[in-house]
Amino acid sequence: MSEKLLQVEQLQTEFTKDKQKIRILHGVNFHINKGEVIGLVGESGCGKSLTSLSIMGLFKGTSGEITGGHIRFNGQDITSLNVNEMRKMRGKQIAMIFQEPMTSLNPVMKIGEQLMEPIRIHLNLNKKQAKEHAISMLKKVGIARPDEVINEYPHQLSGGMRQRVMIAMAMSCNPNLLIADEPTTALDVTIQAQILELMKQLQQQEDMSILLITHDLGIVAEMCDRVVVMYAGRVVEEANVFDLFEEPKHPYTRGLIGSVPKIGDKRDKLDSIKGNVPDPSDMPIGCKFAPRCTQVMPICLEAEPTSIMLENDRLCSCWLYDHERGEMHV
Amino acid sequence: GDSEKGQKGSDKEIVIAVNENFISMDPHNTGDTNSNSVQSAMLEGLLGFDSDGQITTVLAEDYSVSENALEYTFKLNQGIKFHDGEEFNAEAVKVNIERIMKDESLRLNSRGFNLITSVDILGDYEIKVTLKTPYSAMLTRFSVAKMLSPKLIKENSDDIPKSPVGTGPFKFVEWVQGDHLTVERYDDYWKKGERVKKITYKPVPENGSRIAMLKTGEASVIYPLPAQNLQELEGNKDIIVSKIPSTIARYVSINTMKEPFDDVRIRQAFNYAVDKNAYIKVVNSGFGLPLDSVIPSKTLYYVKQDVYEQNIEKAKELLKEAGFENGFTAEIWGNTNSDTMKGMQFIQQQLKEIGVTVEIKSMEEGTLSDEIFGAQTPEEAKLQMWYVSWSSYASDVTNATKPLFHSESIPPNSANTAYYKNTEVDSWMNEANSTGDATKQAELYEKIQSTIYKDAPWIFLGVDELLVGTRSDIEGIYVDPTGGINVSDANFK
Amino acid sequence: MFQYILKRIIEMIPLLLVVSILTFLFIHMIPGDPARLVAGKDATLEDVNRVSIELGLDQPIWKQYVTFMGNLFKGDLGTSLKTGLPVSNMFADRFMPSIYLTLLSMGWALVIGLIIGTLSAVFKNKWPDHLGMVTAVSGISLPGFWLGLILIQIFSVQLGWFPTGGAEGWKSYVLPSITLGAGIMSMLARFTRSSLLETLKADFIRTGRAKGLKESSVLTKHALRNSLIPVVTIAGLQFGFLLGGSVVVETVFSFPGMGRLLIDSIAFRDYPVIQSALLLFSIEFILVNLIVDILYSTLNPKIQYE
Amino acid sequence: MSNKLLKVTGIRKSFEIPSGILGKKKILKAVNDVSFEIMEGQTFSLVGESGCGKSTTGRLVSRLLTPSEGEIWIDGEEISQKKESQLKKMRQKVQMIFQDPYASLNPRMKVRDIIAEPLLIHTKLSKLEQQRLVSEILKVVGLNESHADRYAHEFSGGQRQRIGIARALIMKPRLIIADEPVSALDVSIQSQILNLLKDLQSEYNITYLFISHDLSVVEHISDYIGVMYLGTIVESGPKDAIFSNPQHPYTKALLSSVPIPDPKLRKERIILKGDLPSPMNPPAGCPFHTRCPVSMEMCKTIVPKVTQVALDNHFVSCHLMSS
Amino acid sequence: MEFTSTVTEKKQVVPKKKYSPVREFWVNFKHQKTAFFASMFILLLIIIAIIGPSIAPYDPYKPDYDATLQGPSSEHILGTDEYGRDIFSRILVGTRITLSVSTSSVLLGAIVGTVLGIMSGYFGGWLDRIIMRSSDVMFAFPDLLLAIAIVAVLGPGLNNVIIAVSVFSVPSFARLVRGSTLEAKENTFVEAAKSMGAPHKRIMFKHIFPETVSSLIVFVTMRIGTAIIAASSLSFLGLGASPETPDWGAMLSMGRDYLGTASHVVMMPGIAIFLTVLAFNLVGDGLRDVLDPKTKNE
Ligand SMILES: Nc1ncnc2c1ncn2[C@@H]1O[C@H](COP(=O)(O)OP(=O)(O)OP(=O)(O)O)[C@@H](O)[C@H]1O
Ligand SMILES: Nc1ncnc2c1ncn2[C@@H]1O[C@H](COP(=O)(O)OP(=O)(O)OP(=O)(O)O)[C@@H](O)[C@H]1O
Ligand SMILES: [Mg+2]
Ligand SMILES: [Mg+2]
Repeated sequence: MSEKLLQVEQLQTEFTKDKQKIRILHGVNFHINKGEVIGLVGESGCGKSLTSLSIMGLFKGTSGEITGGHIRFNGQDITSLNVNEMRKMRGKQIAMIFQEPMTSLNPVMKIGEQLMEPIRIHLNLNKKQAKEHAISMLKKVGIARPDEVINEYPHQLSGGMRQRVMIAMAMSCNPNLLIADEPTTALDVTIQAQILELMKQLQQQEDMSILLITHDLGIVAEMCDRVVVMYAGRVVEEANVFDLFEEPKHPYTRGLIGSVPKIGDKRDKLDSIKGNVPDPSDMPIGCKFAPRCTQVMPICLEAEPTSIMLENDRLCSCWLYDHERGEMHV
Repeated sequence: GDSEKGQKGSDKEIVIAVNENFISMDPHNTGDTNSNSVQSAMLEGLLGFDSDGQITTVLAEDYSVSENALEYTFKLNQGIKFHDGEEFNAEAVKVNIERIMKDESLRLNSRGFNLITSVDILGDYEIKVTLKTPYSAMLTRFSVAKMLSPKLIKENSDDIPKSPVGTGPFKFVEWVQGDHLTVERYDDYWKKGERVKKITYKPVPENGSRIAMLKTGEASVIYPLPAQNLQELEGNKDIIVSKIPSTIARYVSINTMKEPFDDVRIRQAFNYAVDKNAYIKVVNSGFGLPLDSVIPSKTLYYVKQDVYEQNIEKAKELLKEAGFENGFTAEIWGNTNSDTMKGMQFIQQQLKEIGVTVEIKSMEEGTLSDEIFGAQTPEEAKLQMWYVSWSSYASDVTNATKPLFHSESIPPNSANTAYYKNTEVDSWMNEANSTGDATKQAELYEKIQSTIYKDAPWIFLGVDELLVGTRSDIEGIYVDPTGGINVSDANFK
Repeated sequence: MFQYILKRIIEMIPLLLVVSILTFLFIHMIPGDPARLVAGKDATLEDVNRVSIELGLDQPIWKQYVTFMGNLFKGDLGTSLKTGLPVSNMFADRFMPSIYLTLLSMGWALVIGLIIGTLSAVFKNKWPDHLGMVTAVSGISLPGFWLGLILIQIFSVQLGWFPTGGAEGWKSYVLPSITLGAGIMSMLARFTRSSLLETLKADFIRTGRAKGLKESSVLTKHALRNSLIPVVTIAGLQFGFLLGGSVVVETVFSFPGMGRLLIDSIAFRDYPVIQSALLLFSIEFILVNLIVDILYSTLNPKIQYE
Repeated sequence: MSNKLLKVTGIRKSFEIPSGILGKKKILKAVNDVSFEIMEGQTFSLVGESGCGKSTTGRLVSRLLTPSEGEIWIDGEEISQKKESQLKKMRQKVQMIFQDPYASLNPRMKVRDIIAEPLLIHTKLSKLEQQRLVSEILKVVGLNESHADRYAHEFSGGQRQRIGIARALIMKPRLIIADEPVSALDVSIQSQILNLLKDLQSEYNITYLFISHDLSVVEHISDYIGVMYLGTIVESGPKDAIFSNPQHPYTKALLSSVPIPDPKLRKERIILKGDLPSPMNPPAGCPFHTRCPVSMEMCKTIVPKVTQVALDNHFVSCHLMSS
Repeated sequence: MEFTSTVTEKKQVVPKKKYSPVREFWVNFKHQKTAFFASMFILLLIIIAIIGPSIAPYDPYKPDYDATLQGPSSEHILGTDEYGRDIFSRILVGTRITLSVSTSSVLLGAIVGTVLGIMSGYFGGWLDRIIMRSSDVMFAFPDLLLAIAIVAVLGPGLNNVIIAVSVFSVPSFARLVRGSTLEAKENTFVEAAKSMGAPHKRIMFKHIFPETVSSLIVFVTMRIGTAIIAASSLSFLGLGASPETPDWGAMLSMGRDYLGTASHVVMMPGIAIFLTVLAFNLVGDGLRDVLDPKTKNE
């Protein structure tokens, strides 16, 4: 097995509301190897973005905090870093692309200025060098007239261009890990295809690791090496991308894959997972998916399953596979 | 000029802070005390006022009035030069008097002068003025009308309101609108004496700020010194406070033609209801004298009357006799000045004691003036009571009575807002005006005062005492009863 | 940009014409007869009538207006009824001090208001926020004369640092501008706070942090600039208060400004002065709004003008 | 049942874009000669990239905008130039579902009031009566009574979109214009909503104008499809024809861009170059030629004509076809 | 036609306790501690406004010329004024007029200004231009001149004070609200309402107005202080309450001359005004959070 770049171990993250702590992440475990593209999927609200924010340590302005577990980056526990050390890490070693390209850029600042900020901080370049670097980054992400674009404002760019700027910004300091939180949700299919293509290229050129967060299984299938499926703040399944689509183990994963309309699919009605993601402050006892599960068993309503290692290094938390539980549960 | 007239004195400058902006430096067109004060540093008249407000000679060496009170002859002082080098002589006087007579734009001070039929130069330094009809206040008018350089009048009359040229102890330097006006010692002044080098007059409307300036020494003299702040200066050895009885009468005029005020008992009851000492204490912070006649005590021919001492019982009785045992509701008007507001509230409180409910209606000046003078006949008048003050030159008893009590002065014609009409009083006033005989006038004014005081067309309240604050290193500055500041001998000790 | 500004300035002309007619009618309509006020209480009816003719007040109102405007186009603002001085002369010494005072007050109020507002937003519901609130509320509810006199007591009488009044040298501007700016500072602080609280929720703030920016840079470079638009609006609004509301300050600090002149002139119904001052204020106001609009588009590049 | 419920012929809409401070206005042709028709009870979908004019078309049909040219017939009535006051009746028949379930619900109103709003505007029903209808409709869209007293932000995206659908349904409309009703939603929720829309259609015979950029969704729900590019419909036809026999290079690129949820089917795609050209200065000739992988010389100058591909109403505007 | 359920949910969300809107508001508001205490203070003021005259230890109008300008003492806890009237009693009795005039004038100004501002922003075009240019002119117009005109046209009376003070504040409110309206009308839910056929009135007031509330609240609460002072200066012009009325602003202004020697005369009403404005601001902040459904539980 290749070298582990990032290890997330038993990550717990909580928000405080009305003086009450609400736990959103309940012991999230996964790891990313060097040069690997990991997909993090799950329904809205299951904690995907929160996982990435926990890795980045970006809780300022919210009541969120990490209350348990470790995040190791290159072996170093980054949850114990102080504010300044963490700040130096951000943008340089771990960079992030946010869900909303439309609002994630400062509307009143020129593209160039925004792009040069991390370059100047982390690479210690002077203004002129930083500008050159910024232009070269824009070129790399396929922006046609970079020397003009740096003097434009975000609203003068199309959504696709903005997202490319975000990518250029994130990649500008050559991070080891790129966290891409739904980088294309806001984009059109044709632009989306361009962006994904671009990310793939860059990832291969720079030997970067990517944590790709999405709920679009199509993108996962296109891009990822390994997939982590989350539900209600827990990892419910983790597997190689081929295995996962070939034979999803967890009923939730199965439900997800079943609900995707596929071109050429003649079904009159799509499969769908009934109901909604439970409210974090009002979780069912037992397996959190049980109320929506088509294969629910009595035990599911009483106790929460733990992660079970199945064949091919896959992991799954479901009572259905309890009989396969070997020695090595995580 | 450093001959015997040579002026020495300190090279230091002083600042005098007053409460309002100066309006105009045209001495022939000025109605406000502060402008007058500043002008008096630069300009002089044939006659002037002494510290008691009575008439003395200034540029005139001597004067005489004919028996029939129509001819005024002046002998002038010689060797006096205006600040611009022009000589002061009979010709200069004539130019000045004719300006006042003829220039239509001088709307304020032409009074009296419009009665002049001829100005005759009797010699280089002697001049005679002849009137159409007698006017007993004419000497006062001559004191008020200050002399300007004839050159200025002839050649640069547009500059008069901005930068006058006279014969006074100080000459004009600059006037920054709204900020200050500076005058400088005139070294060729015709009277001897040591004076400061420069005087800067500053309008400082805020009482507290004026006091602060005096305390910090930014101002050497402040006038008026707000009485309510006097306490702040207690024990301050650097500051001297002087108190001057004024010619400012404070009163409430009562519309004697309006029911129920047409009943003298009601008006007297009002007078009995008011405690004059309390009035002075509360409204004037303890500085002032009861108004014990129709005119202030400093005014010519003043005779003290029997004061309506506060007597609630008597007041109630009078009301009862007049048929208002249970009181009634009345309205008092006044401007928006905070002193006026205070005064009106005081009246309200006092009349409440005798069961009269007073409604206070304070109005902005312009509106108030429209309300009062908009009434073309006494019947139209809505005015019931007016809280107001009146001030005239101590020497000018005519102005202290005629506009206020003569039936010809009933609004809109003039300020008889008591709508007081007494044919006897009218004829006494006319008679006093047309004689040059002082004893006769004194007699007539005694009758006028006692008659009106008994008729009580006013609630007689008080006479202000003026307060001046001076730094203790300054001398030679005094304030006269009309509030004019005299600086001709201003100097450091 | 230049053409736009030019267009706006040309647009002012008809607007000012309408304004001049309206104000002319308005001030002649309100009660109060300048002739009576000028002549004085003891004036006889005859005196008053004479003054009235002399001042041209017996003319029909449209004629008076035409005369006024005719003179205005010749650059002559007329002659004050009260002082007999040319109006331009009365304005000359007061106009610039008024402008300086206004700008100075606005300047410090903006800076301090922004600082207080920012600290309040950053430390929402902590002590700096509470302190900011108390300061802002004090600023708005303390009457100007009180603050002014207290400042004079402390800084002029006790410490002797600044003069009690006047308009000579920068020192004499300090206390009046503090007094005048206090209310504006308060408004600005409150609006900065609320606007910044909104901005701090925006996604691009998180982007800034994710780049590894210092918190202070995030705040100043990213958050503040995006919060300025409402602040600029309020600042523009407050100019009205500055222009008209400086009377108290001018009184307390015996400051030679336009505010008191206008108020005194109103008391005397000094029509030419009132009329000219109002036109001047209108011009100032329209210019301020133009500047606000230009600021909008520099602060927010999305805002463009037709 | 071949009643044409909606017929749109040759509508155009341009916006004046103030540009710069100099005052020259630019013209943006957002919709440029669009025609289509929908039979009652059927679904017509508009697909295309962001900014190609889909929403504008939808807003023209719902008369939130007034077309500068062209006719819009709804249920036999021409409404393209009617005044707001004359549209009230039409507004009862036509309802919209918006793209963004977050932004299209007033955050300060309770769900109950949001759903009842059309009733309040168009009917004189009593409060009680309104609430009864609200409760009913909530059940229809799969929410329950207890949801009615909450605010929109307390719901998940899917639930919010149900609220939007409930609001559109409560007037029992004939035509629903659904502007990207599922693109903001999770796959799991998306399938729920798509199923719901289909169920409602078969139950109440509702006609949909369905706007989307997601071809897999469109395939699932439509009867007919129109592919838009830069304000014009470049290809239109029955669903099967478009999917099995796409003619226009843009349609082909769109189809190939859709990521397929099967890692084994990773494929070479037609990746279009560049971004959508600015509609303010659209390219001359065929609007697609700047990005077209098979563009020819003539495409740069000559606007292609609409040609019929096969018998079954399949039209395309491309020089490859017409030549 | 009968609707039938086509999709059902297995797990029902546990319904929250159902409250009436007022009750719900109250429950949320109570969480805002500072705001809650501030509103208790305002409630206290309202109670004083109602019962003030009956609990005042002295007759607020009764002078005592032997005890003028006395500092706070056990007899007069806040001292006496220039007529020897008890300041504490005057503040108590003055609460009613001060509060009612200031709040109602600010509210009236806010209402008119808001309506104009919303119309201006919503309809745009010539209406916008007329309203905005008029407000420009109003800004340049000195309050005193307007006040004189109002006195002349309407005559004295408390209602007219309220009108005058509101007239002064209308342009500010109009501009403020117009700005927020321009932003708010771009919301999709506004378009949604249009598509439903909602009339302009409903769109403006049901959908756009709430979006402007948060800046309105800041402005309204700040304006209360300004209004108290403005109302008192109008009463000097003879427009409002007669000068003996224990209006806080008037007490403050009348006490001006005594600032140097008997500062309590100014200080006491000043503190009353300060506390009131502070309370309104704190409540405003709380209200803003509560009215925004997104933050009300924070
Ligand atoms: N600032 C916050 N305060 C309180 N709760 C929060 C906050 N941010 C997120 N949450 C909660 O945390 C949970 C997980 O949110 P998260 O953003 O990680 O979801 P996600 O999986 O990224 O969903 P999506 O696909 O919608 O982006 C949600 O229930 C959300 O309500
Ligand atoms: N009110 C408007 N004023 C000016 N331009 C507009 C307006 N509305 C839309 N446009 C422009 O018209 C073009 C078409 O917009 P439209 O919203 O119809 O696109 P769309 O296909 O719905 O895109 P999306 O998928 O992003 O919703 C775009 O370039 C857009 O910028
Ligand atoms: Mg997310
Ligand atoms: Mg759209």
